[in-house]
Formats: sequence, C-alpha cells, structure tokens
Amino acid sequence: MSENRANSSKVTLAENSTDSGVMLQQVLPFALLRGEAIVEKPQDLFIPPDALEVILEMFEGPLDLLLYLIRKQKFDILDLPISPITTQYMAYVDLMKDIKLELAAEYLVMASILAEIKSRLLLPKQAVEEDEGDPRAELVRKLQEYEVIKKAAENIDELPRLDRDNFIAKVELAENFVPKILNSQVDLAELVSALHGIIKRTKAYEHHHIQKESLSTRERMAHILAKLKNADKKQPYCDFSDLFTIKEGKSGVVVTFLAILELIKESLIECVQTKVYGEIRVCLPKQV
Amino acid sequence: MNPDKIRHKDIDDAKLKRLVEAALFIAEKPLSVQLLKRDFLIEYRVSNLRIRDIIIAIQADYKGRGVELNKVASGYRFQTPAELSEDLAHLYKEKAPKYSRAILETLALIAYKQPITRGEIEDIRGVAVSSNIIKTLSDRNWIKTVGQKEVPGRPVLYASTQEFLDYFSLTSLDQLPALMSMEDFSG
Amino acid sequence: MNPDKIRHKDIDDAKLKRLVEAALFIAEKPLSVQLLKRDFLIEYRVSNLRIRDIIIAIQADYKGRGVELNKVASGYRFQTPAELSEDLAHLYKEKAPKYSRAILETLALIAYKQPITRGEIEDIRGVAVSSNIIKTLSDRNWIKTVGQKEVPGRPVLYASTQEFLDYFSLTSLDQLPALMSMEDFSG
Repeated sequence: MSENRANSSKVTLAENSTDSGVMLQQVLPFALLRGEAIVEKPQDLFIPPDALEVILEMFEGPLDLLLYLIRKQKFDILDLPISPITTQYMAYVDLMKDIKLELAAEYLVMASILAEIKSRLLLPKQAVEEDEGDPRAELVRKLQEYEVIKKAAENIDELPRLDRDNFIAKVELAENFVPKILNSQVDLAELVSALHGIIKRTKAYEHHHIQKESLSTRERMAHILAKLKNADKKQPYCDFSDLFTIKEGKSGVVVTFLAILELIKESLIECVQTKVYGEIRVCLPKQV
Repeated sequence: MNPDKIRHKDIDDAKLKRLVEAALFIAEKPLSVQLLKRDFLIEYRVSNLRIRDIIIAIQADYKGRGVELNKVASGYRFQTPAELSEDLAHLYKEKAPKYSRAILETLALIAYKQPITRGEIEDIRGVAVSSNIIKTLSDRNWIKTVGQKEVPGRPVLYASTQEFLDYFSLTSLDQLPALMSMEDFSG
Repeated sequence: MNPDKIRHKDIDDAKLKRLVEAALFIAEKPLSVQLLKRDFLIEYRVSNLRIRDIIIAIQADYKGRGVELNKVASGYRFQTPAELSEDLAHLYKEKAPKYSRAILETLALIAYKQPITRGEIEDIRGVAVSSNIIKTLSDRNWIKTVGQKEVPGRPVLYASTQEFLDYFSLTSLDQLPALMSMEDFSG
C-alpha cells in the first residue's frame, strides 16, 4: 500500500479539500470495491470523497482504467469503440479533477491520445492514407501488452509463498554443538615484519646475529634436541654418527656438526665417550 | 589449501543420509549439492551422484509426512506440504506481507521480460515506476541489476534472482505461470 | 470465543500426526501440548492424551535420523542429534581474530632463534610472554617443546614444527626470508 502512495500515478485527495462531495452528472460504471459488489451508481448518488479516492486509487494508471472500462462494457479490445470509451474515460478524468484529486500527468496524456485517435477516425476515409493503418492499433497493442502483465502479476500473487502458504522447517542444533573456528591466516611477510619490529626496538639485538645462514643450523639444533627428547627412556642417548645423514652430503654434515657444537656451547647437550676410539654418544644434560 | 587433501574420510550411506538430512534442516537457506559438499561434507570423499541419490532417498522418506523435501531454485529445503497450508496458515496470516499491484506488476515485468530497464517498465505499465518499488524489490533480493542498456543514458537493466524463485517455491523461470496468449483477448 | 464451539472437527491419527509434526518443525519455539492445541489444533476435537501419543510416535519415527524430537523445559522441539554436532560444525565456520603483534613476534623469535626459552623471548621482546600466546601457537601446532635448557629452573625450549613450515609452504627453515643485514640496525 505504501508503494502505491509513493507512486507518481497515485490519485489522492488534495489536502485541505473543502469539497464535501460531488453530485454526479452522468452514469459512470464503477469498480469492484475491495472485491465487493459493483456499485452501479444512480445519478443522484452522493459518493463520499474517501470512497471515491479508494475507487480511483484502484487504477494503476490510464491503461488500467481503460482496460477496466473495456472489460466492464464487454467491448472487443481488438475492435476498440473509441468514441464511447473516450467519453467514459473523460468522465472519469473530469471526476478526478472535479474532486480536486491530484491527477497524474499520464491520465491527461492518455486523454489527448484518445481525442486524437477519435478525430482521425472521424476524418473522411479517403483522407486517410492507405499505409497509415488503423489509428487505434498502437493503443490496442499497448492495452494488450499491459493486460498480459496485469494478469501475470495476479498470477504471481497467487503463487504459493513462503510464510503464507509454505513454511520452512526449522531445527535447533544440539546442546553440545560448538561452531568450528577457522584459524587466522598469517602471511610470511607479517612474520618477518614482526621480527623487524623487535630488531628495531631492541638495541641489544646486535648480539643475536640472526642471519639466514644460521637458520639451517638452528633448525638442526631443534631436530637434534627433539630426537634426544624422544629417545628411549632406558637409553636416553644417540650415537654421534646417527645424527648425520650421509645423503645430505658435505654441506648437511657441516650443518649438523655446527648444530652439535652450538648445542654443546649452549650446554643443551652433552657428549660422552665411554672408551677410547669408542662411539661418541650424545645425550641431554643429566638432570640435577 | 587443496580440497583433495581434506576430503579423505569414507562415509557410509546411513551416516551420509543422517548428515545430509540434518544439514538441510539447520541450513538458513536452500542447499545445493555443491553447498552440501562444501559446507558439510568437506571431510568426506563423496560424489555428487551419491549425494543426489541420498537426497532422493530422503525425499521418499518424507512422502506424506508433516514436512517434505522440495527443490527450489537455489537448492533443496524442507518445507510444509501445500495440503497442510490451510491448517498451519491461520497462525501466520498476519505475518505474510501483502504486495501492492504496482509492486507485483513491476515484479512480473522484470520476471517475464528480463533484462528490462525502468523506462521499459514505465512504458508498458503506462505510469512512472517509483524508486520505492525498485527499492522494495531490491531489498527483498528479488531483483538485481545485470548491466546497462547501450542506449542514450545507459539505463540499468533489471533481472530476477534465485531468491525470488525460492520465495515462490519455483525451481526456474519457466515454472512461472504462462502469459496470456492472443486468443485470451477476444471478447 | 468459546473454545468448545471452535473445536468441532474430527481429525484422524494420520492427519493429526502430519499436522503436529509440521507444527513442531515450523514453530519458532518449543511447543507444549497446550500450545499445540491452542495454536495449531484449535479447529479440531482432540485430547491431550492423544497429542501425547502422537508425539511419542513421532519421536520413535525419528530415532536414528538426522534430526530428533526432544523434550525441553517449555515443550518439544526438533534438534540435531548430539552425535552429529562435530560434522555439522563445518557450516558455522567462524573466522578467528587476527593474531596480535605479540603472537607474531613470539612466533618469529621461535622460528628464527630456535631452540629458545620463554625467558629468552621475553628478554628480547622486553615484555612478558603470556601463557595464552604459547598456548595459541601450540594449539595451532606451529611450535613444540624440544627439551629443557640446563640453566636454573630448567626452562622449556621451543622450536618450530613441520606444520609451521607446511603452512608457509617452506621445505626448511633456511627458506625463511633473510632478515635485514646487520648494518641496517647497527646504528
């Protein structure tokens, strides 16, 4: 309904209208009022302005009003009798004007179109050129096109709708339901920028010598520690040679060796040799 | 992440059926086979065909029950059958919005004549189309813009959406009621 | 209105079951026998006992399915079974908040300076490292303990994991970007 009001085609009682009503001068066919019976209005019938407004607001525009008049009179839309239709249309328009309804411009445009078609039909036949065709054709086409859509809109209105004809089944989740939390995403650049942040903040950081080359050593250090941690509780050590993987080649051996030296320096591991030329065993420091 | 890496677990038909059934009931919107796979079955190795078979089995299970599994434009959803509408509707009558003829006619034009410009709608209806009508239809997600017409002013072209079809329980535009034919005009 | 006057129509068990089932599925809240009668069965002559029997029959129908009919404080409602919660959780994926600077710095130090103790991280960062940070990174399987440092208190040593490398698509730690050269921060 509110859309109707905003529509420029609306016909509304002018504000501050002092008209208490209107005495109608001629018979006009009246519309279905909210689906109720057709009001065939006697000549002297007094129609309250509110009711008129409701009736006139039922029309979606000049095409709708024309279609109503045609259907009401059981006229053939394909052989449109322009003269009576124009008369009736004008009566409605005059009525709207009479009661100071704010008349959409489209109604007046249609009035002039009808008047023009009527005058062209009144011209002597020979004055109309052959190829000009029926002056009503364009209007008839528009009326048909509009009626198709009017009917389609009515059909759509009757389709089963959600919350009116169909209802969606809703089911609650179990009490133990916990939504899955997606892990936050981290960019490698963020990680590096975080570290740069620390470096900038910490003057003493120069001692820490973080460089690309040392990383493989540090990684190996972590590997060795993890290996020792996971070693059998009864034999909590690793043979020195087991820490090396020959497949890694010379550089791999160097990295492992540097890692072991660094771990010894930081007192993170101990190396023991039980006999001369015996296997060197690497273990975690004895617990104090 | 590689989805093939995730989809590794096997699932038997009984479990798959329970899961699909539950998913369809708790989802906020209709679920397509693709959505079911992506949102509920990501951990499982299961083919589209198998999901479709399971859906057909569930549809059969719910024949003649209080709810049925229907296909609408954007997927499958459980809803009450038409036969029960009358008994269920009276509680909800006030909730269902009514739409003005202006809105319905504009919607009909967009649905049947899409893509269409506002000017073309005004031409056929014979009156101006207020911005409120377009806004109401857009807010409901029933219409969307699908480009601009290459004529002076490059007006926006409107089309209907899947939500529009879902709302009216249709699977596609060709399920819309047929338009009046020329014979309907005589008399 | 006199309810006796309204409740006049007979309803057979099959229809009653469909209607009760549909009502329970579309209701916004759990439905008690009284609410079912008042809101959905007002037109029918039906006893509380009969409604209760129907509910028991529906509960039996849904045993082992994707949803079940449960009694809660204010009435009956359909719910997903507890066993399916984990699988269904996928639909309601929530994005965790972005990691804080503190988390990223701690992770960076563990990656570049492993094996490293919490104390050493605190020394470098100049602020305490909360247990939450360590927990977040451990839960994510990005860090692990690789032993204890032989200093007083024997603090745990942290290192990065294979998952950490996998996440960042690295094959080994030396693929981590090189830090700025020493000159850059010698001033």
